[in-house]
Amino acid sequence: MVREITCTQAIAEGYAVAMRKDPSTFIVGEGIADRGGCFGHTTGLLVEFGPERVLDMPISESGFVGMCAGAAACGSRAIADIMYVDFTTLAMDQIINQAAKLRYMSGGQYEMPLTIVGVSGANRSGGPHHSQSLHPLFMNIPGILVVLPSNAYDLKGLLAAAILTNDLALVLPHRGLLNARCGVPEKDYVLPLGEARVIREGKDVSIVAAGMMLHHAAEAADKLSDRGISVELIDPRTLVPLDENTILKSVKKTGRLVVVDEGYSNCGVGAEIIARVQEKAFDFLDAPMQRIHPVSAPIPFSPVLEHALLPDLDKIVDVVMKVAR
Amino acid sequence: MVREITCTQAIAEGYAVAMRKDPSTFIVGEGIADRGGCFGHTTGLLVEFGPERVLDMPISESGFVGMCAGAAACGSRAIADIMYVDFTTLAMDQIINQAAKLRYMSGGQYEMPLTIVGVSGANRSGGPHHSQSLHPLFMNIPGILVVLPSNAYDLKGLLAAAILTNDLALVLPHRGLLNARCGVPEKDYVLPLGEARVIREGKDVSIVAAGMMLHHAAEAADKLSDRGISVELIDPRTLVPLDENTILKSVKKTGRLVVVDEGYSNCGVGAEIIARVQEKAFDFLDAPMQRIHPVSAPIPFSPVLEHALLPDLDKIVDVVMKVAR
Amino acid sequence: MKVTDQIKISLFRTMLRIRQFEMAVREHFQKTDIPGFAHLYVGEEAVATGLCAVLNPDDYVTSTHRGHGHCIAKGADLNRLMAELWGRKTGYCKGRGGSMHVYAREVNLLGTSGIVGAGLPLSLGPAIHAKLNKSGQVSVCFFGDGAANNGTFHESINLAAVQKLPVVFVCENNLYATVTAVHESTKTENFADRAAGYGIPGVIVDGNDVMDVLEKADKAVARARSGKGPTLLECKTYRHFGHYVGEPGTAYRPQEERNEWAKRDPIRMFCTHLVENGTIDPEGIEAIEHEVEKEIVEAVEFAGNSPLPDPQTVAQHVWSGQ
Amino acid sequence: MKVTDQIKISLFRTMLRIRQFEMAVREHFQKTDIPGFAHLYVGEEAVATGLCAVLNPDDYVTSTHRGHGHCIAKGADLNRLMAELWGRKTGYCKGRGGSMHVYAREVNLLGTSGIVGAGLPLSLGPAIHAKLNKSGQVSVCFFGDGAANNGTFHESINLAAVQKLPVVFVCENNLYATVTAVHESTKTENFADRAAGYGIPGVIVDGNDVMDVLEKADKAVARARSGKGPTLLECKTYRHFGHYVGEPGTAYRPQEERNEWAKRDPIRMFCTHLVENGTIDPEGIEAIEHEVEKEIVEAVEFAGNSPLPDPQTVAQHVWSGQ
Ligand SMILES: Cc1ncc(C[n+]2csc(CCOP(=O)(O)OP(=O)(O)O)c2C)c(N)n1
Ligand SMILES: Cc1ncc(C[n+]2csc(CCOP(=O)(O)OP(=O)(O)O)c2C)c(N)n1
Ligand SMILES: [Mg+2]
Ligand SMILES: [Mg+2]
Repeated sequence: MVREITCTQAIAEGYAVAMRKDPSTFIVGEGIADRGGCFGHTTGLLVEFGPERVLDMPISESGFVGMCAGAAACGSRAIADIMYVDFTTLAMDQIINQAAKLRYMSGGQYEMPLTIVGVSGANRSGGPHHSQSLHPLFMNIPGILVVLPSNAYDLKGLLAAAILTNDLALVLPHRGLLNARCGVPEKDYVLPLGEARVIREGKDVSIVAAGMMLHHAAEAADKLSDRGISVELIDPRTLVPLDENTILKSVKKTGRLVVVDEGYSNCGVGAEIIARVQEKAFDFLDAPMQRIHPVSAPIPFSPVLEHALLPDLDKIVDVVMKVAR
Repeated sequence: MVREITCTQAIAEGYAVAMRKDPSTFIVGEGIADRGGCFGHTTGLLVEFGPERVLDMPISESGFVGMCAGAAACGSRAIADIMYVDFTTLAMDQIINQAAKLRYMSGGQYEMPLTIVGVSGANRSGGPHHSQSLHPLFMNIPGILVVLPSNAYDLKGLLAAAILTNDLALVLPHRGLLNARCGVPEKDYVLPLGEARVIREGKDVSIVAAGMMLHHAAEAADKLSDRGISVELIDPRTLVPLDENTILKSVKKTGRLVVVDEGYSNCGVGAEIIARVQEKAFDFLDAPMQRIHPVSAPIPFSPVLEHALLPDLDKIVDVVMKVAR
Repeated sequence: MKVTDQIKISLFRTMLRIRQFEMAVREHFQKTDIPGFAHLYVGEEAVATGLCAVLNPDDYVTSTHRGHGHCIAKGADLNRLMAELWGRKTGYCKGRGGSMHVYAREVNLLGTSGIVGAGLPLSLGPAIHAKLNKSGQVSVCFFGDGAANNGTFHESINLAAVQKLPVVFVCENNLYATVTAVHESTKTENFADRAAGYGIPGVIVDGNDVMDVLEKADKAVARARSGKGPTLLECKTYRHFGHYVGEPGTAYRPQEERNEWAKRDPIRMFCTHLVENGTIDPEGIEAIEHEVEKEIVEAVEFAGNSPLPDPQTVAQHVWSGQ
Repeated sequence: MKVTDQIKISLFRTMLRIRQFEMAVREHFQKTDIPGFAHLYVGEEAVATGLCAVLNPDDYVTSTHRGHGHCIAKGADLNRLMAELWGRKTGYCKGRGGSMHVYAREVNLLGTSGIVGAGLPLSLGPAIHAKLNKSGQVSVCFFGDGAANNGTFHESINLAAVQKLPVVFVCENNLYATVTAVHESTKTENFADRAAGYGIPGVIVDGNDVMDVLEKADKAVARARSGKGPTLLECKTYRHFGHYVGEPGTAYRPQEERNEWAKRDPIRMFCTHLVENGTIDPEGIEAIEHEVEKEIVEAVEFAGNSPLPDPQTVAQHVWSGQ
């Protein structure tokens, strides 16, 4: 039987996989060394890899992300653990204008094996500054891999993969899934980036959902099945690169698509996937595609408001019912 | 006959309209006082409004944008002239996490009459750090008005309007249009935000394009008309709020849509407009909608590469021909 | 500012109010009445209290993630503050903000903040607003030792200095940023030393001595108000509990250090001072304790009995005029 | 480092190379052979030259928007550099970068930058890379007085100090950031004074005296190399021309000031010094001038005759393995 671990542990293991595989890999962040990270997600790294490769940082997001970008260009493999993705705003210039463009600007002279890891998503009243899903911003910028894992198994393998590529990558574990367990091999492994997984097969409606939203969609699929609607559920796992083929194949079968994503709607993931599908599978569509995103507002603190803002089981069921009709 | 002025002059006039109308308005930026701004776009403001309301800043984008946000909350009307939109990355936390959310986080206690103005777009080898069109990033965040004017007349009136609203606004004059002239009344005026303009009526294909792209699209429309394709061309003028009705009305007539935008494609303006149209005008569509964006790469320096990257007349003609078929 | 006995007693009352408020927050956070995060100000009460004592009601304050003390010292209503922490409709922000995003316009509090260091640029806003309006208002910006290593510190202080903005920058150096000791995140001895790099005064303050805070704050505020520009105050202090409720705060802080600072509890020290100097007698102290206790009980009741926000309103206040 | 006559002559040659390169850039920018922007280093040659003279070939440099001088002093190939400015395929970055985004891996130049201040965080990268590899390499970070007011300055220097990274921070204080005089953007007298706030040495350097630069750079580099951490050097200097080619640079800079600095031209001063000390005779100087001139003519020819990049390759180098 496979051992079960949490996403928190899977982060630590994913880091370790990459750091073992490539000794040039180092990790920096706030409180990640002897304290094991504010979620406990770097526990054990200091002991295994030593203080030279596991470094605590001052609250200087721009400084340490830039440092990592520079080191990555020089040939180190760098991990910037930025705690919450909300804090990437403070390092945005180093991410967007430097790290994401450096290989290109240099005409291919430098590589950029830098991975930024930030916990993402709303969960239990983190409030406006500790709950965001900012991946659409990074998806818009060429040169950034975006990984949104939905479970500990994928998280470990995709995180390791992201670190071991020579591209700038953003890996976004969901805060609400940190304690979620699943079977994860103890051994080191790496998963391919850019491969979606069909979570359940169906014939009436395709749903695409990553991260936490996948779990709501899976529940919705159960409920919809009771109502006689057969859902095909796809976890894209990485948003850049996006496994367009798996999505297209599914929509060509079902003729209907709903995208659920925790990022905002305007210029978001739903828009992107819908635009691609209508372009490439226009004649297969039987109904307007729908997207489900949070209400277009900052993420409020109060639990009732937070709940009202986010996509959930009921909203997904409602929309899919409408689409399936 | 109406006087003609450049977009550069229109910026200065738009600023002045608002500063006259509301004496609580002030403007800050680098070299914008006695030097009149690096494009000459603040010429005359210091003389008319004095050194208390027209202030030069150190190269501290986060500092002065945050200052403006704070002042706006207190009831001043603030303008942060950030020179190039590429530099907003350095103030991203103050824009996204503070200014855009402050009214909401405070439960409506504070207003946010802050306008950020940054020249946007590629033109004559500005290179990777002085050529970007970052509006899709800001469009994704709730609480930010996004204005992308295509001519001096609109620029003056929309800039004044943006400043005079109580919402955070981003106004993005295109660098390639700074010297473009058109008829602009000398008198103070304000245009409504959120109203698209139908530039030319047509019946075969709708094109939506803002800013510089509108001009390429207009040329394309001429050429297409020679080839017997009648284009309806729409300038949205503001991307947030988006005048969806004008676009829908047009597509319901033509059955075909092409969106041209200088921001990147992935999670971009094309995706957003296409997603909305397929949702609300599904049955009117005769062909897959298309979007035309720059090649997904940083904006290169060399003129030949820059040209290869950007949408232009020929690419638009090609795509529209395909769509119209 | 002449510090009368009455003022001293009111300082004591404010510190106690903060302390008891925080103890109630701790209790109700542990009971899960309060969602999200709660960063307590216990041990640091003298800083906010001494500082805000020299302010006018219309002066501005920007605060941090550890902000309840600043809110209370600035005069925020305990009921509405507590209700905000509970995520209730009656809270200052109608439950949208919570502990880390409290705004209270009625007392010119421009916000606690979930982003460390973000209050520094914001604090310049009230200052330039006051300068434009020649209102004589001052802006006080609280931030931690951790925030002092963020770029916002540098840009904001330099900008305030060059524009001679009426700001007082108050670094609350409690020796740790989460689990990271000050000497692990900077090689400077005192943050006050950085003031010279901006051409402004930097002053070291005993952050556990409310009278020292008040005295030095008074000078800094006067300087700001008279148009001479900002001052950087560094208040050395210590938090009694962990970084947030739920984090014990023991693993990375030596027992001895914690004991030393416990002995220097700002409230106990000031209480002793007041009694020894005959400013107030023990019965007077007890009376205040009871009064404050009542206020806190009332605040908890108010919060607990307040309605939740209407979920239908979730999109309200994104845009103006909503 | 013992400065032999040979070294002195090579310093002179490098400064002259930069000067003549820049004059050629100016000419060909005005002729529109060079697109985009061009920020000239004329007048500041002693800084890059003195600094890079004490570096090993494998030490790293990060530069600014005014970066041609740093590239040349670090040993970049004039042909490939010029070709990059012309946007040609043979340029260091195959024409993708241009003047403000030159990268030259073969001489460990980690880039000029279109974003002011962005090189500061980046410069920590080579330093930590060198530390991890115990390679003894040093990272030198050039930036302007304007950049020194950006948050990146603060975060980077503090971080380098606390991690004892082998970095030398070189503030090129040419008294202006575009049109803004130093005293309009900060109240500090000297940027070197800010070093104390990070617990590192801060040194004022005569940026127009290549020997002063070399001497102080030598100490700072040795300190970094030996693991003692960073130093902040402030080099006082002046640009002869406007902020960029096309901006006259006269309206905001008093004539008298410009005259004073013209008298202190770093190349002329050093030339006089060399000749007066008998290190070289006027004929020797002339010979070098001719040699350099030839190099520059060759670089211009190389650039002008180089092919343009293939537009088909525009998407190449966004992702690894392309
Ligand atoms: C920009 C940013 N980085 C990191 C965090 C996570 N964080 C929250 S509080 C804190 C420590 C702050 O330390 P300090 O400024 O000294 O304040 P204190 O908690 O000691 O009062 C950190 C790192 C954050 N909220 N924002
Ligand atoms: C972040 C950012 N803000 C503003 C600019 C516009 N800009 C380009 S150069 C410059 C002045 C830089 O001054 P300084 O650092 O002193 O360098 P110098 O030009 O004097 O060498 C400015 C403001 C920019 N490129 N990047
Ligand atoms: Mg602290
Ligand atoms: Mg300068």
